[in-house]
Amino acid sequence: EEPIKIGFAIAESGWLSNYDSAPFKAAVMKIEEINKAGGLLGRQIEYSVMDTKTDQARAATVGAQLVDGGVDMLVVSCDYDFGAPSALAAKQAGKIAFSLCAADPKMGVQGVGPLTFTANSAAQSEGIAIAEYAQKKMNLKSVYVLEDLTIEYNKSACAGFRAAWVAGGGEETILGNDTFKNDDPSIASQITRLKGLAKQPDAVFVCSFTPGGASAVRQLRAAGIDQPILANTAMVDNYWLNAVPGLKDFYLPAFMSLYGDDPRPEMNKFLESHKARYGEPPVSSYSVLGYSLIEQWAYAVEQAKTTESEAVVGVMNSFKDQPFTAGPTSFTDQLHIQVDRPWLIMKVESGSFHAVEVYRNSFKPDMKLLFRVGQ
Amino acid sequence: MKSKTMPSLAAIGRFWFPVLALVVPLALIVVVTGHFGGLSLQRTVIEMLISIVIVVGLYVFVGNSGIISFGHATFMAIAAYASAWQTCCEMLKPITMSGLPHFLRDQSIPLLPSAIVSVLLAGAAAFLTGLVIMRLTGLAASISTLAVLFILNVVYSNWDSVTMGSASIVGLPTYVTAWLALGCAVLAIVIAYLYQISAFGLAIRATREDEVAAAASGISLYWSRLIAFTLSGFLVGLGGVLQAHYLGTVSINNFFLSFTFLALAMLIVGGMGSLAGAVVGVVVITAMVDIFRRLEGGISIGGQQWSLPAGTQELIIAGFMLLILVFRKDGIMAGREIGLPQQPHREKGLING
Amino acid sequence: MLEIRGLTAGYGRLAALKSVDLEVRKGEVIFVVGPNGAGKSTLLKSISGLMAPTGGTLVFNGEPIAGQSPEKLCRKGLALVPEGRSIFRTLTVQENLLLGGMIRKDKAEAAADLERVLEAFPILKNRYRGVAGHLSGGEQQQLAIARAILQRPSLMMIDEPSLGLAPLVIDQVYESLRQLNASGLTLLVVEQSTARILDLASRIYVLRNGHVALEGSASELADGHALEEAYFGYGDRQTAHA
Amino acid sequence: MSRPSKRSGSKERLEARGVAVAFGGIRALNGVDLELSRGEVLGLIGPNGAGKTTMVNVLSGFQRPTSGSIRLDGIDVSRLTARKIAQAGIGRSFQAARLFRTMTVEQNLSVAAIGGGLSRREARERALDILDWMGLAGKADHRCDSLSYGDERRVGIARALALQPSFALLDEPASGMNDAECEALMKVIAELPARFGCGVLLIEHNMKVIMGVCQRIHVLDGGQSLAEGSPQDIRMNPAVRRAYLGEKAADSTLAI
Amino acid sequence: MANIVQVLVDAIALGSLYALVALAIGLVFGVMRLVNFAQADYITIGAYALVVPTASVTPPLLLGALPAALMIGGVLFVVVVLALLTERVAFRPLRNSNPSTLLISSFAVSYFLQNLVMLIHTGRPKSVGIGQSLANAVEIGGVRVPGVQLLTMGVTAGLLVALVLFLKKTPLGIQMRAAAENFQMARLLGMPANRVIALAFAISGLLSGVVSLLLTIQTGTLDLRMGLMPVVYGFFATVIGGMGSLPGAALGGFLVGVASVLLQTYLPADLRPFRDAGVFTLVILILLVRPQGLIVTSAAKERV
Ligand SMILES: Nc1ncnc2c1ncn2[C@@H]1O[C@H](COP(=O)(O)OP(=O)(O)OP(=O)(O)O)[C@@H](O)[C@H]1O
Ligand SMILES: Nc1ncnc2c1ncn2[C@@H]1O[C@H](COP(=O)(O)OP(=O)(O)OP(=O)(O)O)[C@@H](O)[C@H]1O
Ligand SMILES: [Mg+2]
Ligand SMILES: [Mg+2]
Repeated sequence: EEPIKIGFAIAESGWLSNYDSAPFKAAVMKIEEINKAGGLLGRQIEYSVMDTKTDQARAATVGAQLVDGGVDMLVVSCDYDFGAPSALAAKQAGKIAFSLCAADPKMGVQGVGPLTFTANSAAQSEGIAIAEYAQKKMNLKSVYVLEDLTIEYNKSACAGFRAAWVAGGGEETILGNDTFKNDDPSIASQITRLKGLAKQPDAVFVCSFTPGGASAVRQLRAAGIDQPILANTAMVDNYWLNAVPGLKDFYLPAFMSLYGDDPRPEMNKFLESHKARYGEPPVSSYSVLGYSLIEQWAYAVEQAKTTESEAVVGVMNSFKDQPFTAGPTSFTDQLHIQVDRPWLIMKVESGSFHAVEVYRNSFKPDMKLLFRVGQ
Repeated sequence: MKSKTMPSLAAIGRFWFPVLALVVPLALIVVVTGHFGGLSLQRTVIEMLISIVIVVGLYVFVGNSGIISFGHATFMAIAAYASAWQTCCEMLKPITMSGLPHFLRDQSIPLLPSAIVSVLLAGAAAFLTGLVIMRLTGLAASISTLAVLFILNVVYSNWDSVTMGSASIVGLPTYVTAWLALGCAVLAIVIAYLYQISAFGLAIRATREDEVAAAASGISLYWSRLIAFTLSGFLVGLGGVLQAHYLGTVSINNFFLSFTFLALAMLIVGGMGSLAGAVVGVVVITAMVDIFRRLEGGISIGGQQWSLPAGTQELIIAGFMLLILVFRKDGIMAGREIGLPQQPHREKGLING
Repeated sequence: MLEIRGLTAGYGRLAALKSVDLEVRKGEVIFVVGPNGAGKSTLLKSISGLMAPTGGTLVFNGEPIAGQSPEKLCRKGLALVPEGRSIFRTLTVQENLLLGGMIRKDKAEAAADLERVLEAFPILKNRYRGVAGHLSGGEQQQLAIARAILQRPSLMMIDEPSLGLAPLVIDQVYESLRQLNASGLTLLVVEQSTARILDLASRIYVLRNGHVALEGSASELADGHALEEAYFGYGDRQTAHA
Repeated sequence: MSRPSKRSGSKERLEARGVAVAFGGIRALNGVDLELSRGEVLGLIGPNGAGKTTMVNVLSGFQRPTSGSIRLDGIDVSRLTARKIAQAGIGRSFQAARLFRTMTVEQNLSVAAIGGGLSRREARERALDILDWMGLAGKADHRCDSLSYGDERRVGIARALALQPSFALLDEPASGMNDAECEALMKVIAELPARFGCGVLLIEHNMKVIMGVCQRIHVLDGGQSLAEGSPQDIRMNPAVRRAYLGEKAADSTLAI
Repeated sequence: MANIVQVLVDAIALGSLYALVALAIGLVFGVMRLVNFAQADYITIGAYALVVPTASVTPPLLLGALPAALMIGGVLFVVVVLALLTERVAFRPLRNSNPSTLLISSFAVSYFLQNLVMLIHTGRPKSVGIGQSLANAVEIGGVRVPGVQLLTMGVTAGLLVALVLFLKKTPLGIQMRAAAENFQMARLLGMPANRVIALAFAISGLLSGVVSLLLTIQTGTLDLRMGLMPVVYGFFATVIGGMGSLPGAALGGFLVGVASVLLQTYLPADLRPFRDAGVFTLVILILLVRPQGLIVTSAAKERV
């Protein structure tokens, strides 16, 4: 029988390749597991990969080529900007496009179209989760928000954070907002403003990503700002911790722990399989999203008993806290991204991230917040 | 006996030859790849033709004035966004671009008028920018265009309610075919050619060679540059619209430094002193990139799968550009147009001069 | 001291020198004249190392020098004042002159030379700390010659020393050249006009179309039409136009 | 033949009144008066650094005078930009030719003709006209970077004429030319007033050329006027002989 | 009050960093009419030399593991060698080309180096914990000054004075300016002109190496594009300061740095995202008022 075909239009070179490669490897691992277990609908899964070179025009071309080659589903880049052109090509051919880890709700019904999904949660949900956690579990009363304007992801995370924080503690407990750019060599003036506040905040929320985020944390600590620092998921994993030797009191929401202390057994199982398959743990905790992506699609195909897009999308849209490795997963015909999947809160101590506990946000972002209307 | 119209036909031929020498091969490429090429090759050809529109547009100013402009991506972005506002995603627009005026937010505008309006907008933006910065000369002018590029980038990246910030606007109608792209490339080439042989073109080329002597010849640096800047603003605006409706997405990050550098590199590798150089530069670089990308993707030689490591294509292209610059300082075409063989008196010049 | 045999040189496909033979003996003043485009400047450029000759031999003080770099040749005692005032326009007059004596070891002598040169070209003294690029055309030419004198070469080559100079200054420059020659300097000078050169020249070469059309001592060429004939070469020009 | 200019009426007189130019402490010009009428060739000579080129720069708008004024038919033009002055009818050549190197000879001239107000087609006609007259017709389509030095200088002059100037200011046009070429150049300059109806200001260090074509000669020294008069007067003027000519040159030109 | 002083200190510190980059750019521009965008990659590669070249995201330290003096020497050495190498391979053959060709060739070099680093190190940002003690702030009279910033100010001032003196007063400096202006003539005067110009590149490499270290100490991170923005700002700085004038370049650097900090500090919150637009508008305004830049050397004014 004909094999099922999955195409990967992802970056194998260029800066985005670092974000695509880990979830891609995990996705391959899942495909192999399925094949070993007898395949999907009794058919083996074949996959092919083409390099978008971190270039939008290339992404569109590669997407079109893969679709042209007859894939049943197209996996696209981790990033909305670079995944969307490929996803558009899939849309035109009536195929499902599934992004490895775009955190933008526009990678879905309202943006690319009803056949497009992403395996990640919305960036807003990260901000919401850590804001709620800080207020409810860490008992922090006031906060200062430092927003990196370089990419939309951070703006969304910050928007989520603010909305949840205000809902839980009131407008006035956000003692101030400031902005910076990821490639600013110095945030001295932002620090001066923070230090000049009449009342120092209980915590600082930094929505950013590396390297600028790491640099900001280093400069905050160097300036003697010792309050807890809250951050969004992009700052997860140990690789940047050298930048701030002795960092502690740093918290963020994560997908999973790569360090064996995840309270959820399915995560540790994933970790072990990855080590077995590749001889090393994943380089990034985003990895699990790729694994889960295949898992979700395959499950839907199994339910629909066909790879035909309409049917599969129908099944996926009916997911309601469907348990997958990455966590309970829900889609609707309006929303193809997670907004309240539980997060693993992690903190940094003695040079490494450590799992604290799993936390699920109760504040759910509405459409306005997800698309940041009138922010 | 030749008929009376023959000489004038020959004259017309001679007049248009530099254009035909560029356009005919391009048309051939489109026909051949349309019939025999794969999807990837066909798309590469479209991308090449769009690049020709852009680089020829850039050439109209940079080549003729000798002033490097880093700012032209600005006018592409203005046109591309304008087109997106008019034609894109009726469902998403009211949500994510809530700051748009009503007549844009709640409806779409037909493709042709929207394209024309967008191109006009780019030209107008170039005119207004030029009004201010064409007072400057040389490096100061270049650097100001770079400043303009940054300013637009900052504004569009943060004007969230209208541009969706730095996120891509996705879902523009993708109507750009090879033939449409070819048509636009031909249009750009013809406009650039007519401009460069016009009195305006001559005047601005004089300022490129020697500003002092041009002033002594009664030429206005400011106006001749402003005209070129505006015209090239229109042309790159056209390129921006094409690009937007080829990709179906618009993103401000695509109109920034790396794009600017690539476009300039194409122009200079081909030779910024001539229209032929602009076109040849695009064709050569596009071809090189495509070839090495294929090698990277892997080819089989005698049943043996063989490929370059990912990322080497960029290294090779950079090295190739350097080689061309080192061995042909003025670019591949070295400032010359493709013309019919000149009258024989060139020989005499050598003996005598 | 300088022997040139069958020298050829060119620009791309254009042969500017087609087998030139020329000899300069120690203490001589050799003039090279010829119409525009004859190859005079090319000859000097080839000797000084600015251009690599395509053929022939160049022997300076018994040593073959073809293809050596200009900086090496300079250190061997060759100096060139190129066509069109190659002064450093953004440097001051003082710095320009200083660079002339740059590689000299005899610093005291060099200082004395500087004094003398400033005496001979008083205009340079007036503008000593001014930017050289602001000098008038003739002043720049004087600066270029003065700088070459400060190099203390053993063979000095000058391309059109009188270019842009006032008549009186031409006299002065020629007087300086005469004195330098008297003090042992050998000179190879390219000139456009034959009017002034006869009384200073030891020998004269007429270059035309890249080859030596005539060679002779000043006295041999002082009268008669040979010089004029070889120089203007009207016939040649006309065939070139045909 | 020179066709009527598109400019409204040609100018009759160009005057400098009390022109002074100082560069920091250096007084390049110091109260110089100069008059040039259409139809005459005026020589401007003087030692190196006397201020001749500076004077041309002032007249052509490249140098603002520190004091004094430039009048064109009585109207003060000393505040105008170089381009406006060019369009008002003052053309100039440069001590270094400053051609538009990658353009053809014809295009070089056409640029100036366009600057003078002609259309592209008219400009080309005018350019070819002038080239023809100067014996450069065969070079019309040569790129300027392939010209010999002498031709470069001639094209420089031709370009100044293509502007259709009422006054042409020529800075050392004969430098670097040999005797035969100087003769040819003299013919060209001598014919300019009759042919183009312009006045010519000629700077030269070649006395043969100056004495041969000028009706009047103005001598500058150290930024000040030293003398003015007919070639004969100037040649015999002891001050001029002392400051500029030297006995040798003065006498050798006697022979002409 | 302390706040205003603090803001000024922040401003000057950032200004010094840009000034330092501008010095390197201005020097090479003065010598070759080359606006060297590859300077960005000199800075980047200097910083990456601190760690072992591998694809690992947490590479062990290489030069960063050495004692301070050796580490500094090592980084400077690497960048100087790199600068010399690019000069030899890419820029020397292009000498006397027009500035736009040179500019593009520097893009090509930059593109090459950036992709080379990406191939070796991957594009993922890395981190190094060197100089943590320097990064910490010291309080001086209520004003907080991180050690690196103090260092940056000192180093910039020192290097500026040293460079200006070198170019104006020493024979080698005069030779460098001469070779910069007229290469052939310089050789005719016996100058080893190639070596003299290479020296200018070496100095620019040295300055870039210093920037690598200061930046790394300040941010603790390594990234492919870490040199880009400083060089872009440096480029702006050189032009508004007056091309060809080193004090001008430094002044320009200070201005853009100071403007950036002041705008960040005093703009209302909803305009703050547009901070950089303000800085670049300022650049254009300065140029409109002074097209030649703030400091125009008399040598730069060309006479007709
Ligand atoms: N850089 C160059 N590129 C191409 N051709 C050149 C170059 N320089 C000179 N030529 C050509 O080489 C020939 C000899 O030129 P050269 O400059 O040696 O003549 P010359 O005798 O010095 O003339 P002049 O009296 O005008 O200075 C001429 O035909 C000239 O056009
Ligand atoms: N921009 C300037 N800055 C300083 N000094 C200047 C400037 N321009 C001219 N000079 C000085 O003014 C004086 C007059 O210069 P000018 O060029 O007018 O002389 P000239 O009469 O043309 O001489 P030549 O016959 O040598 O060409 C010279 O001494 C020159 O050094
Ligand atoms: Mg010569
Ligand atoms: Mg002069």
